Amino acid sequence: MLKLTNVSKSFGGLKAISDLTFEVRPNQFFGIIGANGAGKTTLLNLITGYTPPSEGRIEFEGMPIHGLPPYRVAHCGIGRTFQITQPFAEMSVLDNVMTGALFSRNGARRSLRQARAMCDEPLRLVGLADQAHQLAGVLTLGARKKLELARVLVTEPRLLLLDEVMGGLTPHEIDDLVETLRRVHAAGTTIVMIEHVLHAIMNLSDHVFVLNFGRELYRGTPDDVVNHPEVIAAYLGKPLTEQ
Amino acid sequence: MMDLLPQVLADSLLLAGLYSLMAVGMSLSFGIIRIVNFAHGEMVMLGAYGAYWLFVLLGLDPLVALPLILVAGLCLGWLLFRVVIVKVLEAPHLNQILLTFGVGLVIQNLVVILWSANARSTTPEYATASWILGDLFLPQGRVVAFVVAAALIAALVAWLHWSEAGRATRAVAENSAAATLMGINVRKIYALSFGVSSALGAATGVIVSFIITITPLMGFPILIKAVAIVILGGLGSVAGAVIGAFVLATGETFMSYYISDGAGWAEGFAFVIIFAILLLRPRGVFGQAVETHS
Amino acid sequence: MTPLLELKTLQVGYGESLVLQDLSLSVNEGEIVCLLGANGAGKTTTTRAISGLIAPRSGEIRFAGKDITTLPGHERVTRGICLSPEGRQVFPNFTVHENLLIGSYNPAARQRRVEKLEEVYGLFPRLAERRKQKAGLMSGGEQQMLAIGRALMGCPRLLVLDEPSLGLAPKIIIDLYETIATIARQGLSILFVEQNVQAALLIADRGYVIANGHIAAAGSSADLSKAEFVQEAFLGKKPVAAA
Amino acid sequence: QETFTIGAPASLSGKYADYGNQAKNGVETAIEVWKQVHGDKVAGRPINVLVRDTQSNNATTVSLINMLIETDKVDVIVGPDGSNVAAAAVPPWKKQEDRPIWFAPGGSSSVLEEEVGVDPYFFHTYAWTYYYHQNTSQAFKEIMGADKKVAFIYSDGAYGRAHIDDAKKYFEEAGFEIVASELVREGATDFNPTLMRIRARHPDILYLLVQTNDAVQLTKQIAAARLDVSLLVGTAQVQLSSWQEAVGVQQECWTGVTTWVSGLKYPADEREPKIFPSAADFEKMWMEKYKRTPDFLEVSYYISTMLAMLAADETGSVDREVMKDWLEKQNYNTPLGVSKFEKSRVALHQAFGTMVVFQRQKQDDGSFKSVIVYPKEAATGDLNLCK
Amino acid sequence: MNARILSSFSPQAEQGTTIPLLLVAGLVAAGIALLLIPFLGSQTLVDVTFRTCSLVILAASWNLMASAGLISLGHSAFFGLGSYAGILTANLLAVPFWLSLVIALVAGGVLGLSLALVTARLRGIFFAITTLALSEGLRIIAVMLPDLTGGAKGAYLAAASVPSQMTVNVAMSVAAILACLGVVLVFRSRYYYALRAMRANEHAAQMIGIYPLKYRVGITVLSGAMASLVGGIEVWHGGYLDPGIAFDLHVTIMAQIAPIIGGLYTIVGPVLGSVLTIFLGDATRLAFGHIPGASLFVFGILLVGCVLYLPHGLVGIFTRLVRSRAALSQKKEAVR
Ligand SMILES: Nc1ncnc2c1ncn2[C@@H]1O[C@H](COP(=O)(O)OP(=O)(O)OP(=O)(O)O)[C@@H](O)[C@H]1O
Ligand SMILES: Nc1ncnc2c1ncn2[C@@H]1O[C@H](COP(=O)(O)OP(=O)(O)OP(=O)(O)O)[C@@H](O)[C@H]1O
Ligand SMILES: CC(C)C[C@H](N)C(=O)O
Ligand SMILES: [Mg+2]
Ligand SMILES: [Mg+2]
Repeated sequence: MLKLTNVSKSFGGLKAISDLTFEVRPNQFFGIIGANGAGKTTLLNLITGYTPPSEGRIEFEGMPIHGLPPYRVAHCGIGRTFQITQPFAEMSVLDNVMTGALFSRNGARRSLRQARAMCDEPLRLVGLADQAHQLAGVLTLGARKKLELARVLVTEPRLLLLDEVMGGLTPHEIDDLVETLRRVHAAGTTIVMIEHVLHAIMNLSDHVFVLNFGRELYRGTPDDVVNHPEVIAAYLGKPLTEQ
Repeated sequence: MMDLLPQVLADSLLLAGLYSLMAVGMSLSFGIIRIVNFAHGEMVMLGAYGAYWLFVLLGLDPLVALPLILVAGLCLGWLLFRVVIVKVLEAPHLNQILLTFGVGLVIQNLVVILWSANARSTTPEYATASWILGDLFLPQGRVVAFVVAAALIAALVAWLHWSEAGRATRAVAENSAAATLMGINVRKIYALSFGVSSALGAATGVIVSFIITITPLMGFPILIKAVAIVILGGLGSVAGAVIGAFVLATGETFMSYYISDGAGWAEGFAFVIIFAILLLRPRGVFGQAVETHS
Repeated sequence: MTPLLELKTLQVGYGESLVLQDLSLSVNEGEIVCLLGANGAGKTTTTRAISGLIAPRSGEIRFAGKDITTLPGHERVTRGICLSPEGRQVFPNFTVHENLLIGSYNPAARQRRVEKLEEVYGLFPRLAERRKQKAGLMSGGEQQMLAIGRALMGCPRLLVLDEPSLGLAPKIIIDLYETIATIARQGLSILFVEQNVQAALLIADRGYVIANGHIAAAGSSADLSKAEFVQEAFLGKKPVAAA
Repeated sequence: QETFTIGAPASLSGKYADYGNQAKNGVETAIEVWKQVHGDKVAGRPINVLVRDTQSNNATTVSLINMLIETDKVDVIVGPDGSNVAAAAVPPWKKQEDRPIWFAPGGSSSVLEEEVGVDPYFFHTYAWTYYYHQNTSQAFKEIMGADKKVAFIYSDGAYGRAHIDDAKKYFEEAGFEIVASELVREGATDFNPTLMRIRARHPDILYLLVQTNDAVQLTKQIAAARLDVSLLVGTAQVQLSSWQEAVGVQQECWTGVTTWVSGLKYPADEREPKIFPSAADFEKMWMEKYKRTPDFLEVSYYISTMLAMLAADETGSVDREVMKDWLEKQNYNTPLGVSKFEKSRVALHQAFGTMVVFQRQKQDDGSFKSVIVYPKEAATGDLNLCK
Repeated sequence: MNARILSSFSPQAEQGTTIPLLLVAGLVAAGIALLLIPFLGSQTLVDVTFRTCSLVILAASWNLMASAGLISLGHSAFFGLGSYAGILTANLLAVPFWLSLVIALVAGGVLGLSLALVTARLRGIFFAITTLALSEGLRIIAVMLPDLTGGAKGAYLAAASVPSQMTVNVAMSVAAILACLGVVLVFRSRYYYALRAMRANEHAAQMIGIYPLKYRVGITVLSGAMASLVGGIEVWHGGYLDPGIAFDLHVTIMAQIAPIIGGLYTIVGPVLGSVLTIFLGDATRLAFGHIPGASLFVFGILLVGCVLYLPHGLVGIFTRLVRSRAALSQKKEAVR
């Protein structure tokens, strides 16, 4: 579904991503982990058109999407959240989500009323229904992360890219969110998730990709990954069982 | 007309000195407080009136009056900051612009009320004298202005780079929250830099008092020019402002010399450059990374 | 003995939201205290309140026996509270040396500037090597050293470190912790925020856990690392919620 | 009770505030003098003066004119000043069917004249641009001979643009050689390039067609540039006290042309000697009140206001037809000369177009004085060449 | 009810599809009044109405751009271009009144289009200063091409068939009504969501599929056309034009003041603000107009006061009032 071939990205002298090749298959739940500064966010930026790759090809459902501006990528059916949340601060939570509904792939054909009607479900799913009329600017970090998610869910993406949506949430909320994502996934959305909350990503992903200094370090099932010595050395520090 | 070239260059240089001082003050308050001060032109105007009254009433030469007016400008800027500007520090750019514009309007018309709208100027002897070096003709007033401008800018740069307070000021410009953590009183530095910026504006007024005509409305064209220069050089950079001033002065002077009716189009030159620079290098030639969201 | 720093029933918030609801803690002279808590729990907010970057809504902050609740931030530095903030916040266009100089801006520290410079350069030889380099061009780890060194330049009685290990290589983290222990042995008090809970509890004398805006747990490091609550929340031992 | 209402739109703030203030002084002094001489009433009605601020803004001027005419029902309009503002006042005034008599003591632009056309209710009490240049070209030809080279500097503002064509025309007709005609920008910071270009042409006469603000700066730059010219000439600014003060000793030798200058010898009117004293007495009165000699706008506003009041008072009517007929017939001796209205190039009613050429000359006590050099019958001295 | 009123006033309107009855009624009433005034009102009223309508359009136009995060410091560029388009086509091509207005409208739209395309990468203060440069640049062109524009000497409208003053007044009223309707439509459409999203964060807006340039072009074309139209009508009202008038910074400043003291980014803010601005301007002029400098001095003080003490404009006060009343009534319900 999403295919990266020999993708590289450098900022000046720094090679943030070097020569990555991987594929995400339809309806996969694809986890990405890696140390701080490993290049995970950069990778998402490459896919969604915020930064053009220095080299390589990115294809989505067989179509090349590298070089497309972000809004075109969004129209292709790819949605993402931002690690550093980017709410439309002066709009209410509901309006934030509605904006998502209006301008997504099918949004052009929706009336305001229809768009409005579409917002309830995602708001309920992420648990923001109570705060629908609050200004997004005053939300707590956790709530903003939820808003990020709701805003992208309403666009009904076929591929959903999540950048640390669980950061800032309480363990209890994380558990709820894990459930939500499981349901979104079950409903047919392919998900790529970057996360430091290990138990969540290990629990959800069927495939985990480990990034280190912009390169692939390892990939495999969650169980393989947590027990792989190089991953332990580069990312976990100590085996998960000892932690 | 090639034999004019040395004269053209001399004129450009002298004009650039004047423009630099116009722009540096404005650039300073933007660089440190992030406020585009639309009343900066009025500081220039007040400085010019200060020089005028000291000249007429006490017979003080503008150069003698300069230190007094620098201090007065500093105090006025400080006061203005403490009384009004401080209230919009966190407000959107737009409110700040409109506020400073309003302050400018008030000052302008206060001057009309107090001293009428009559045209004035100071007339020390050097204002109308000149030196002649071979073919080169150097108006003394402009040379004096250039020297004063250069000295003040050099002093500013030295202060910013080598004094403790200057270092603190630059620190505030780079990161005001971190500056607080160094034990720097950020509000005080803001007030100080607004004061210094105003003082530089007032000093500009002193040196233009014997060059251009003093009227209550003289500030606006100066402001526009300063904005153009500051954008050219990059918001908030002293070096950029100086370079912007040179580009603008040279361009205007060359146009006035070499193009028929060029003097009329010369001001247009500034705006053409603004367009070009913004399109090619949206942050100006020497721009620091300035936040572009307002 | 009265503690060096004492926070009493502190309430701190941003805009309409209240982050710290009722927080009390104390740090004694010569003590290393660590502050733990989930993302967004309010650790950074606590450090900001201590150093005066944000004003508490109610409650009291006492330092060296005096009430400093309403003292502006820059004056707290003069009293001896220095913070190495979250995200480092070095002055990017200043050289390393200038960054350190500005660290001793307050008059008391200025007098001991030469001596302090030597001390910091001794502590972080890397900074001495790079003293002419612009801080913005330093690597993340080097910037972190600089931020800590800069805070030390202020001759603090209480050094507050917000996630000092962020972005540092593991090897450097070990160095850093040794340094922190050394500093404390010289009589300085240290309050530090850390995500790396295990490491933190190794060097700290005591620890506090913030949750939901108050102190959820407190105690000696040994007690804390054994507490089930802490283990669940931070050490990844919680069995994934079977929902 | 019905009043006699004078609408006086004046630019009291904004860029023409200088002129507006003079306009206001002129009108107010006229009212004061009238009340001392003829009492509180005009044609049996109390006098009502509405001085309104145009803010030097055209849109405001349009509203003001509309309101003065329709709401305030003024009987005459005196003003406004400043060429753009005066120009902007024409269409709204012309649009009104029952427009009142309009005295225009300010604007000199022939654009304004052409737009007003042969309107019977328009009374121009100031010189049109071409009067300036007819006079100066004639004066210099008679005094110096026409075999001289002339250079013009004109501003890109309304003033310069309005003057330059007539200036060139009359000097060419008089036989002068025009060696340069340089455009400068209003409010420019440096006029040196222009002066250097002019220096290369070696003119004998340098003629400035700019507003006061630019004139101050230019005067000083010209002095510094040590141009080798025999005569420096300016238009409106030379007789303005603000220009004279601003340039100090550099006013030496500058020659100007104007309707009013200190030292004119017009006699007092026999019928209304208090209203229209001799030019000298008028000046004295002004000195007492304002501690300085009057500026030309003040004189023309004073006289225009007086004529308006006389028109109503003498006819006992505020009907514009009646007043117009009376105004067309009257002729007083005023401080600006005889007040008879005659046809100008286009417009029907023009008074005080007689201009004098004068020169600022240093006196023994170090002060400066305007010495009238042309026409001969008014002259109080000779034209000096500049060193 | 409260929520509905609130939504029509507050920047964070939510009930996108329902136009509150009150607002509709208010607008219709105001519209009818505006249309009747040129026929029935006293001269003063007619004049004030004309100027208010003119400012309403300018303010609404400026506010539209601002809503998309595009701060214009050169709105007089549009106004001036419209004025010249109007007077030049009338004088040179002898086009009639209505057609000249259409031409002014189109000219403004085209200038808006070019501005949007040229400044596609600029935001914030940089965009603002570009617009300032645009206006000053156009002024210089107008000054320096006297054969075409009349230059600084100015030009009079020499149209063969000058419409009656009443026609011009009605045209301005109609234009104001249309402009308000236009703004209401924009603010009730998907555009409104795109604009606010762009203003808040162009980056994030892209990720949910918003193509910023498209909406930027749309809004500058509309806004430019509106401001230009005002210039076009004003020329027929004033009958005289010169570059200083056409590209007067005053126009820009008034267009900013009105929305700011009325309420930025709202529908009614610019309207309320225009009424208040005109009122304050006239009041200070009448009260202090005979003292040189005084009227603008007082106006300046009022302006500073408004920025300091009404940071959210009149609408802000209103919203807060409604909010606190809503909160109060909620509390009461809770008690019950
Ligand atoms: N615009 C940029 N210019 C220069 N360097 C950049 C830029 N963006 C990212 N980098 C660098 O690229 C590297 C990868 O950054 P990235 O944000 O992708 O890391 P990450 O894996 O997402 O880390 P984290 O877990 O902290 O989010 C970092 O070293 C970062 O400093
Ligand atoms: N400037 C701000 N404005 C509004 N809310 C804020 C602001 N800064 C922080 N918050 C909110 O306050 C809460 C506590 O933030 P704080 O930064 O203190 O957390 P923390 O414990 O340091 O988290 P982390 O581990 O992520 O650093 C968060 O929910 C955050 O969203
Ligand atoms: C107001 C007057 C001095 C004349 C004005 N400058 C004009 O040309 O019309
Ligand atoms: Mg990341
Ligand atoms: Mg933190």
